[in-house]
Order: sequence, then structure tokens, then C-alpha cells
Amino acid sequence: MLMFSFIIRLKKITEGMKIQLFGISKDIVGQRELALPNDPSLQTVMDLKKWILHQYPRMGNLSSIGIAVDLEYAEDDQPIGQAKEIALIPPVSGG
Amino acid sequence: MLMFSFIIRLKKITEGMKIQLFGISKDIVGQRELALPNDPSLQTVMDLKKWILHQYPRMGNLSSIGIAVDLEYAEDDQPIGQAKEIALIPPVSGG
Amino acid sequence: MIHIKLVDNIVLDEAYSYLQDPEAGGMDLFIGSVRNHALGKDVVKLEFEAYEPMAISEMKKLAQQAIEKWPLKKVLIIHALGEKQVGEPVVVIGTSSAHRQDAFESCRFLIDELKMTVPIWKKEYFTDQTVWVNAHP
Amino acid sequence: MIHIKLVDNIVLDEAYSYLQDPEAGGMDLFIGSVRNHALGKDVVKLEFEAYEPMAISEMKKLAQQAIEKWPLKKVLIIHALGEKQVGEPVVVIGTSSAHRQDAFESCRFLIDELKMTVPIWKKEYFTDQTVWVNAHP
Repeated sequence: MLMFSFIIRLKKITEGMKIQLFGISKDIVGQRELALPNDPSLQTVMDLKKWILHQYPRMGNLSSIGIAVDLEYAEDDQPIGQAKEIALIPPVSGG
Repeated sequence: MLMFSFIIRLKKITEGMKIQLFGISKDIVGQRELALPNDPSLQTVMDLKKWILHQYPRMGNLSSIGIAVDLEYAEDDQPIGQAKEIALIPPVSGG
Repeated sequence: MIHIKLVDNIVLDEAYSYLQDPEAGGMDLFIGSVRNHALGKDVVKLEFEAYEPMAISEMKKLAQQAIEKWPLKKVLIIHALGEKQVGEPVVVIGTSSAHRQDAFESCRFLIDELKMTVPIWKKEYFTDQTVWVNAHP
Repeated sequence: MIHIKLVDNIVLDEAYSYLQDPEAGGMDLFIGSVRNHALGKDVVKLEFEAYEPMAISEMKKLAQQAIEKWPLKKVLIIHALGEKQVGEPVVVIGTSSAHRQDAFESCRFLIDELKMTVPIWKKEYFTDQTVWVNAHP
């Protein structure tokens, strides 16, 4: 059962999950979305942040990086396998 | 000299000085202005308040009565002989 | 930088246009309007009356005090006079400043003080009587 | 009693009309607009971008929190997106209540929180560069 659910989750991530980008993170990546690789080590929000920082070191200069999972701010230990929608949230500046 | 200035001041008061009325004080008196009598005992704001309360006892039911002399709130001991404009200020309720 | 007025009818866009300042990042507007009840009874309409020259003078003093206490770009106080129906605006206080805390604090100061010192009187019309607000203890 | 919107252009009369409530004696409106300078340099224009569904969801949460903390009649949050010139309004926050203290406090709470949590980003255009505000320490 454990193995089965693990495979399901991996499958979800590989099924073309994309991270939506806004503001400066969109400028750094140079596009509006970032496709996630088929990488079984990408299990949590923290894994995702590390992967993004590795791919785009300039993200490390930002004041903060948040991840929203299904329109909610996510904690670092939150799993991302069941996510329907993921977005990278650079420091906000509305108002 | 003292006598002289006293007469001047009396003359001013008797020269048709009127007290402007607003809000409930206008309703109590039944008109927009109240003519001051030729009465040498009316020297200060306090004298004026006492005279008004004596003439119109219903003024005593108000939360407060203020006197404005030349568009400024006046203290009780302020003389009224040199005033150009006097108004009775019942409790305000703007806003 | 001070705009003080007694008017028949309040126009909000005028308030925004006046308060807008290229150096101000924020403005706070307080708008008082006619409530439909008071003393537990239905209010039919209101009527405002002012000792006009003194009301203008007192409002200017308040605006001046606000400018001395907070770094403001603009201060606006507009009060309506005459008959007002439920829902109509009767007073607008507005301040603009570089930092929004100053706008909030000064706006609140101005409406609190206006209600205590500016010679304007409000008469409430109920179905069965009229009352000069605050007149009696 | 909650009105949340992302718009191209802010219309103030719409905000007043929505906030007006026969049981509310006072409303407080905060209006943020484009300043002409930042970082000691002239701002030519601004551009706002949002993660729209999440921004709406976060603004609704804030309005809900305000309604739980203060006895409010109405809460309004409107934020503009796209390009904005100096002087144009970019955000309007409004609350109405029977007592004005509640309107002031809740309005200030909402703009403070909005600036911290709602996923909207502001890009400042200077004559020589563009900057995403707050992006870097």
C-alpha cells in the first residue's frame, strides 16, 4: 500500500506539474511557468525551494521565497505530491 | 478716566448688541437673535450667561451653554464690552 | 494644503482630487452619513445648522493643529448643511501623507475634535418628534 | 457584506455606494496612490501584477478576520492591476460601522495585512531602471 501510494504521487508530479511565476521570479526565470522535472526527491515544499535555488541561484538574493499550494501559503514540510496548483511567491508589494 | 471708559463700554453694550442663537437655543427663545438690555451689570461672559438663564430658565436644562465672542469660545471672566459679535453656543453635534 | 468648506451637498470625487498629492502614498477619508435610527427609533431625516464663520474658523484651527502634529501633505474638512436623508454623506474628513499611519491618526483626531468643538448642530426628525442631538444630558 | 475585487481602474463612487449602510454612521476609506518618488528617484509609472485567484482568496480571508474582530456593516477591498500613472489610485480599503473607532481600526488592519500577505507585486519604473518593490533586502 505504501509503495502504491508512493508511485501514484510520483506519477502526479511527473504529469506535467508547472510552477507559476510572478513578479521578479518571472523575470529571473524568463518565463511565466516552470516545469517540474521527473525527480522522486521532490517531495515537500522545502525540496522544491532547494531545487529552484539550485536551478536559479539569483533567487537566493530575494528577501524571501514562498510557495503557495492550491492557493494557500504552504509550510516547508508540506508534501506537494497531491497539489493541483503550485506557485512561487516572491516578496509581495501590493497596496 | 476710569469713569469715562466705563461709560464708553456701557454705550457699546446698549448700542443694539444682539446675541446670535442656534439650534435648540434658537427654538427656546423663538427667534434667531436676542437683544441685550441696557444693563450696566452685564460686564462679563458669566454675567451674560446668568442673564440668559434668568430670562429663559429652559436653558438651564441644556448639557452646557457656551458663549462665543468674536468667533472664539470665551471664558466666563472675559469682558463683553468690546465685542463685535456674540453668539450663544448650545452643545454642538456636527459630524 | 488646507481645504475647509461648508456645502449643501458633498461630492466625494472633489475630496479625492484635492487630497491627491504626487508625494503622498496614502490618504485616509472618514465619511459620516445619516443613520436610520437613533434612541432606538427610526430617523426620517436630519437637518444641520452652523454658526458658519465660527465653524470655518474652528475647522481651520483643527486642520492647523493636525499639520503641526503630523507630517501631512493635505487636509480636507467638508461638512454639509441643511436637510439630509438617510444614507447621504454629511461630513468628509481627509488627510494625505507619505506614510499611512500619519493619515490614519490625523483623520481620526480631526473627526473626534470636530464633533466636540465645531459649532454645528444636528436635528433628528423622528416620526413623532424632533430632537437637537446632544442638547440635553 | 464583503466586496472584494481586482480591477483595471478604481472608481471611488462605487466604493462609497457599496459601503453606505443605513445602520452605519461612519465609514473609513484608505486610498493608496502612486507616489512620484521612491529610493530618492523619480517614479515614471507603476505596474501591478497579481496571482489573481490567490489574491482574491487572501483578501477574502482578511475581510473575514476583520468582521470577526470588529462589528462592521460592510468591508470593501479593491486593488487595481496593470499600469498606473503618478496620482492614480491603486488600492481602496473601506469599512463601515455604527461606531467610527471600529471603522478606523479595521481599515488600518486591512491595509497593513494586505501589504504583508496578499500576492500582488508592484514594479516601479524609474527613468533609468525598473525595480520590483520589496524583492531584495
